[in-house]
Amino acid sequence: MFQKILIANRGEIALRVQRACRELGIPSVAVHSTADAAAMHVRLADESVCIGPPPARESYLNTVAILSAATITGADAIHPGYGFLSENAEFAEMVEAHGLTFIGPTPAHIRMMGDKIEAKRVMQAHGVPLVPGSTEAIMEFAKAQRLASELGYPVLIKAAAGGGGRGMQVAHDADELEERLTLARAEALAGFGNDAVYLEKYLDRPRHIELQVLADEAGHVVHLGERDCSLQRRHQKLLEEAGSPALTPTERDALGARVTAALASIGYRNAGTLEFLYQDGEFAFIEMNTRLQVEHPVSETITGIDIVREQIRIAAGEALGYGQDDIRFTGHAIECRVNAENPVTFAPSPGRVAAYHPPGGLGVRVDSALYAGSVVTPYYDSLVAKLIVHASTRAEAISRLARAIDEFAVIGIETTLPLFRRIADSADFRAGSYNVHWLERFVAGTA
Amino acid sequence: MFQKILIANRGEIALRVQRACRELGIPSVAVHSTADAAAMHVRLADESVCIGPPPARESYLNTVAILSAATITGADAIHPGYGFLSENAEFAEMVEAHGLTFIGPTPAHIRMMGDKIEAKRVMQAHGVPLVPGSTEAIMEFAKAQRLASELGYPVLIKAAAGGGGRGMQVAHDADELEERLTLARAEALAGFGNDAVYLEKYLDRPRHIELQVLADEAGHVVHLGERDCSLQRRHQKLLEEAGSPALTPTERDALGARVTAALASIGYRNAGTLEFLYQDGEFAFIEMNTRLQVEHPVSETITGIDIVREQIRIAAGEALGYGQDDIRFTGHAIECRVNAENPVTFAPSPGRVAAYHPPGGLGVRVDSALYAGSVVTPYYDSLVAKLIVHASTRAEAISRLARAIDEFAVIGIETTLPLFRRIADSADFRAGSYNVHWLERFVAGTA
Amino acid sequence: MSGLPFDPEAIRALAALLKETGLTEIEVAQKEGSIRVARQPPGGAPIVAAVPPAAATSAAAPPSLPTAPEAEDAAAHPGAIKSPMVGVVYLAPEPGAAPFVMAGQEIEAGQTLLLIEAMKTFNQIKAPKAGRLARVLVQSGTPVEYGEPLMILE
Amino acid sequence: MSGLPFDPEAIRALAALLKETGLTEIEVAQKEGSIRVARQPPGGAPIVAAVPPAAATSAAAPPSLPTAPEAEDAAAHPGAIKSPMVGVVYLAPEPGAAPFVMAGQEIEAGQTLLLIEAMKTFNQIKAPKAGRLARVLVQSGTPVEYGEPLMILE
Repeated sequence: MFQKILIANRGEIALRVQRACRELGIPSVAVHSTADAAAMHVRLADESVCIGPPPARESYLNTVAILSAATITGADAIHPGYGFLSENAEFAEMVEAHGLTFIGPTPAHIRMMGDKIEAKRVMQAHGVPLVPGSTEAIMEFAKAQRLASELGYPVLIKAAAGGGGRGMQVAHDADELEERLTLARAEALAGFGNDAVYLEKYLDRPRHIELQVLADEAGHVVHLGERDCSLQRRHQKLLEEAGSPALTPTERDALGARVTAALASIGYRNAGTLEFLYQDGEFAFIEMNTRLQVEHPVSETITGIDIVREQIRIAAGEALGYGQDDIRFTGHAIECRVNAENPVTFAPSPGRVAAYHPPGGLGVRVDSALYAGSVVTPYYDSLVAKLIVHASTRAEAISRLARAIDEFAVIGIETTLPLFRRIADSADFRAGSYNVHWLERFVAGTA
Repeated sequence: MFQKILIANRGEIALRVQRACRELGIPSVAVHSTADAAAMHVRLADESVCIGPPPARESYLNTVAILSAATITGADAIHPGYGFLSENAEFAEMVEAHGLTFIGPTPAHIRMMGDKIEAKRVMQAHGVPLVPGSTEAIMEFAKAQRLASELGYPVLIKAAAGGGGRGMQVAHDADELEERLTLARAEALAGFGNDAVYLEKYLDRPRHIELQVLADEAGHVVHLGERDCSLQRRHQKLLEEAGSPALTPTERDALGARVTAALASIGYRNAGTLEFLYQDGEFAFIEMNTRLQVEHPVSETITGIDIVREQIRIAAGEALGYGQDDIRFTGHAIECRVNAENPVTFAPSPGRVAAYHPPGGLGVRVDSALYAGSVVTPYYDSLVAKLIVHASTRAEAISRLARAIDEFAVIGIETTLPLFRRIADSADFRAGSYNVHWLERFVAGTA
Repeated sequence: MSGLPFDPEAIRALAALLKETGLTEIEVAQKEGSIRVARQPPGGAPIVAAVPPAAATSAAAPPSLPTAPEAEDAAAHPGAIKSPMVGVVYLAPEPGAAPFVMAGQEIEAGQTLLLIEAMKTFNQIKAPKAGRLARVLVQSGTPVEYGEPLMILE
Repeated sequence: MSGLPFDPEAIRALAALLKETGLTEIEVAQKEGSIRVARQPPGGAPIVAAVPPAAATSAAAPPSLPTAPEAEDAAAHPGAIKSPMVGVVYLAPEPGAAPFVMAGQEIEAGQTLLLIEAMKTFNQIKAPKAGRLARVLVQSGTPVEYGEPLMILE
């Protein structure tokens, strides 16, 4: 097992990893920018190193500073959290080149799945269903035109180096195609330094369903069930649940079997998530995230498996020690991403937290780096807390969510808690009848 | 289902019941003394009624005020929580006489189990093993002498109307017996208005193990497994865990089968707990509590069953809807009773809570009515928070407990958190090797 | 009215009450919002800001039996007759009858002021001293809490 | 209207009320939001609401790379040379050699003060201005954080 783990992240996820380290008895090192000197992940740290000024580029994305911090503190492993350097294959390589362990997949797998076209090819080759579309980069308009008319409009143009919904364009008909293609390539070049794009059939009312997997170095792969992450605004997930109200256990098991077999074939290791669109009873793979995800707690909640602990154990060479049949799904879990934003306009609301009182009681988990007196700076992501509830049934989980939100006091900054309170009361949400477009309409008052 | 529930209690348990009501969609009424006007259970209440001045006798034990409050607010059921009026058969009768529902067992069952001698007789008649001793009141010294020499010294003298460890005397040899007997009867008369006492063999190193049961009105009885509550100081429980580190699943199942059969025979309904001493592989029934217990969350945690919700459902005439085979025990849970006391001297520490920050993250539950700025008054029980952790194994639960205590900030009053931190680190506790005397020795530095 | 999003008079009144009662903090919460005023004792300890958790959740239901600002004022009045029990107030001995007492009236010590019904029992509330009945704060047939001001006897 | 996300007039009015009434704190909460104004009493202690959670847990391990009070003072010094990166400090060009500079010495702008090794690269840290080297705060071979004061140049 590791002697000391450096956590190359901030906010709630740095605290999440720190907790797992502490429970494993492994000292951990917090790194932080000058803006985060009084942040919770630093306050509660065993050790901390200031790695740079507020801009992430000069601190949390500063690979040299992070590796230096690991060296001077004697850390032998680095956990990247999510975001920042978590899906950066070069960073993972640098970590390994320095004789440290990167707590995550191999650089090769990060790279493979980072290229969204390559990821689709690999998954297709291993029997995972895809959204109909190109399995190679589309560089010429003529080719795009031919493929789009085969697929039928509307079509989606996506950046090969993109992911998470960034840099996407929809062409509703042939007339729009050239303009949208040009725009998408320009955005892809600006955003990812690579103008390769590809085409997919645009599904009009899909759900976003993803599958959490864990794989050890010996090739044992299990899945922890699905998460329904269809509640999105501008392609950003806001609320996730496990299981999906749209899926049967049989569908989950069938998808799980296919996915775990595919990952075993390619020798994947550590945690990962395969994202699918689901419509008309069909799954279509869209991308794989080779890291811990924000919404991992809902899977932990229904399976009782501590995913971060497992990531660390796997990276240290330990075996999973259980098979798919040992994993039981109990009850229903819902996570809300509480952002420091106005709940109506979504304008960021940085500031000083005058008072903070999280909800408690049965079936309530809060992952947050807030405390009374803490400051939400304007430099980073607006996620300030995750509220996760668990209950025997989905209806009870929603009731619990509503009462927990009513107890949750964050004074001094605006948060999206009131939006989640409204969602918990909405008939569509209670019925589980929503797709990836629902939340935009709900927010606009047209759902 | 009920239209409105009055919660005849205060502190964390009033909040606990309020949460269950809210999640069931039932409005609830908080009652409070003038000392608790700003208490959390009042602040978060749908409705609140001030029922009297600070002394519990004039407020939380004031049956007329509580029934008046129920009448003027239109409540149709009363949940008594624990302590106060929760095991008062006369109160339960008054509630029913007013056409309201008492959320708990029948007055007859409360009365039956309130007489500790009668409780033992009933349990013995239904095949539940007892501690060797008298099954009737001992009023004459000669009879006591005869029985004590049969049982062998030391013997325990207990008040028939007592319970929870109050009013007990140990006679170590024949010379002490008369003095102890006289003392016990005087204490019993002063404490409970009844000088009936009985004798039991004194076990030298028992564990305190209790079984949580639920029974519906149709006579379905299930148990939610055992709790090990051996960590006690002056007969007051401080830390409870489920399951017991000393019990095998087979032992649990066997005891559970015997107990649920006995309760089905006597027609018991609602929640209840049977307390046993366990030594040398043998269980010995000592008493039954006909109410919700402080430590109920550990059973909720390992079974996923919301005991307070079940109490309300059962009182409303609903069926359990599941059998013993549907109840699964998952992982291990530990609860610490955080008291507002000096962690070394146990001197009470009332005062104003300047800052409050409960721990969060995976597997951590906090039930507390504290908030930043709240005042712990000297009038009531010193319990201010319950910290409950859950993990796959007992070792992981202890690690989680330690890290959660390290995160738990209660500034302005002293609490017993540092004691629990020391317990979590102790070799005996980690090994699970303790009995009811261990904590006293640990506190004294001789464990 | 000032057009300000709060009532300056209310704050002045609360400030006067603070001074009068020697309190260091008063918080009044109602459906429309809450006001909190605090005054640090000269040379005293720092005031730590306590923000009620419920304040964050406008979704939370308002407490019933709300204490109106008027009642808050009255409760602090030295001549306030406060309810010694939870129950229902009756100002007259029976429906339709004349009330025991009326505002403006001179009252003798021991005179019955009203009845409070608790558990089918009618309890006479008597004047603790002689004086003029300045105000009647409750209506016949309405519920009262323990400590709630009923009348002002000056 | 000001377009600000609050009403400056309201705050001014509350501030005036604070002064007028001698209060130290007023908080007004409404559906639309809340305003809290506070004024420190003359000679009083600061009003601080936030207590760091870590303060409660004496059991928590102390952070390594501790910032000593001395270093805190030094960081605030206008002549502090702060580390531009995480790494290991070397005061001399090689083991056993004389240090680049010593306390008390007059320094020229651009003169090399020390080296910081980060990822096997040695980075020269140069004097930003001329002056007298008042203090050397770090020892050769020890790690430094970003922003940590290294030397004081007066």
